[in-house]
Amino acid sequence: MHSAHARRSLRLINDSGAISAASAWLRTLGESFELGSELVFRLDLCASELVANIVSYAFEDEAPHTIALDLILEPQSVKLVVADDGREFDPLALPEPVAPATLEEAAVGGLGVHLVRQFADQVSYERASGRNQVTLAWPRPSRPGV
Amino acid sequence: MHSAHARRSLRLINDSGAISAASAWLRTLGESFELGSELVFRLDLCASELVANIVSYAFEDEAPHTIALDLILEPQSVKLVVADDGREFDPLALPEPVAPATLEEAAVGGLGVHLVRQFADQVSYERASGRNQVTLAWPRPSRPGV
Amino acid sequence: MKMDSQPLDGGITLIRLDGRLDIEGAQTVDQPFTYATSTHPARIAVDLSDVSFVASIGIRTLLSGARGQASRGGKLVLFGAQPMVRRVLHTAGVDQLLVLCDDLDAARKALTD
Amino acid sequence: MKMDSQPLDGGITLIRLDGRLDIEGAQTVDQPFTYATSTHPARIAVDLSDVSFVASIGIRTLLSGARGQASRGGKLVLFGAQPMVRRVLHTAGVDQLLVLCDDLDAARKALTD
Ligand SMILES: Nc1ncnc2c1ncn2[C@@H]1O[C@H](COP(=O)(O)OP(=O)(O)O)[C@@H](O)[C@H]1O
Ligand SMILES: Nc1ncnc2c1ncn2[C@@H]1O[C@H](COP(=O)(O)OP(=O)(O)O)[C@@H](O)[C@H]1O
Repeated sequence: MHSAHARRSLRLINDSGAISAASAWLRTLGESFELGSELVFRLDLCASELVANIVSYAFEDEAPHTIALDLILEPQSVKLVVADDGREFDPLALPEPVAPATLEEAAVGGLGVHLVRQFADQVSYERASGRNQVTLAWPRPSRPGV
Repeated sequence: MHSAHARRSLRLINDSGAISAASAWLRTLGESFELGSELVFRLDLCASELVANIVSYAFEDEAPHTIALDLILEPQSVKLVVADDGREFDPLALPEPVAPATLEEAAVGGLGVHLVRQFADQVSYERASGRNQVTLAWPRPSRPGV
Repeated sequence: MKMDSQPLDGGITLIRLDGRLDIEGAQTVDQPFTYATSTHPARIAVDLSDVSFVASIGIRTLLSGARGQASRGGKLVLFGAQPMVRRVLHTAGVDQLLVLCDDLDAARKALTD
Repeated sequence: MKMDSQPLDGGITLIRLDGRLDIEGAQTVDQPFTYATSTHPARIAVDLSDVSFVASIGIRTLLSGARGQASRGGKLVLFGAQPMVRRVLHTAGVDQLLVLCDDLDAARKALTD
């Protein structure tokens, strides 16, 4: 029913509610565009991690900042663009986390970016005009998923 | 599991994605706080109408503006506060819509605010420091709804 | 939001809506719904039983379909609305303008009266 | 996010998590989960079959429970994760640190070994 091309955007202010809102928004769109549960999970996970990081790390001041999410649907692909005007941060430049050997060492962090890189099919990063822009892409499921 | 008192907030920029995001965010919170399907419907409807109106009518300029949503859970009540810095607009001051007599006359508008007033248990409005603040309240369902 | 349409016996067309009639749902369904309801005279029963939410924008969609059909000389009725959806339709005065039936049987009757 | 806990025979405690282990879910469940997993030595099987989503913050919750229990001298294993949740746990290396079982039977075995 939905046309093959669509673009939906959301602008959130960087407070902790942004994480749940980004996630809920994507799940709703995933359902209406019938993207299938696996891709929706991936979108949800990647957006949750990226937005959580922007809220936690991108800004030093207390002023409100905008986090921009764009979901771009094309016949063959689904893209999610996450942008902010915080400090420069390229998630692709972060080294792979060292797998912890024991429970005691575990959870020292570095998991969020790793999950994004693993659960997105393609990740690209651009810094332009003082903004970070992370673009995630997946192939579009060819038929309604479960 | 959730404590009886909780507050969650979300700040959205006034573009059309804000409506779906506010709705999806409230439905997710409604589920995690087990507010029950009827109250979640009411929250969803009122927030959708108020945010849609803010996006459509509150601003003359094209600059981004913040729409603030706060969900406040207390043992006996659930409140939703919707605030914006757009033009002064008191939804309580709007006259009741005249029920259209025929299909042809129908849908001339005025339905959104009417629905908010009917589906919220209490509505109050305040204009302070250049901001509109609409507070909606309901009794909190005493046990998990369906 | 999904929509499908099928002919029933007695010259009645059944249109089923499935999902949320919110801004996203209304945008999705507006065009096919207008097409299905407003291009030729018909007797149309709209099944709302899988519609879990409706906002004013969704009411507009329903009313404009009904208006389009009325202008063709046919008739459109709604049936099966869930309790909260029904309450919204009632609060919006839709039940003064359109026939709201409990089920398909009642909708058939309303269309053949 | 919901959590409940019940004793099984063989001195095993079953903890069931239900919902999304996202920021909201982790916040909800952190305190009761820590309490249930970290206050006294036990053999704990955590049922993930009703967990539909997990993010890094939720993994932290699971790992800190397991760590708390290990420091008490007991053991905590996970079982029943849905495919995508399992994939997240695997990608995060959780399966290197904790036993991930298919079902309760396997979890029992892992706890009594
Ligand atoms: N948007 C961001 N801006 C600045 N720094 C970031 C951003 N996102 C992540 N980082 C940095 O990368 C590190 C790893 O992030 P992540 O993989 O999410 O794990 P964690 O948040 O648990 O440390 C963070 O600790 C932080 O220093
Ligand atoms: N936030 C707002 N700021 C300014 N005007 C508003 C606002 N919300 C509603 N209005 C005015 O009130 C009218 C009625 O709104 P509503 O009941 O939602 O119906 P509709 O949007 O269909 O006209 C609108 O047409 C608009 O003129």
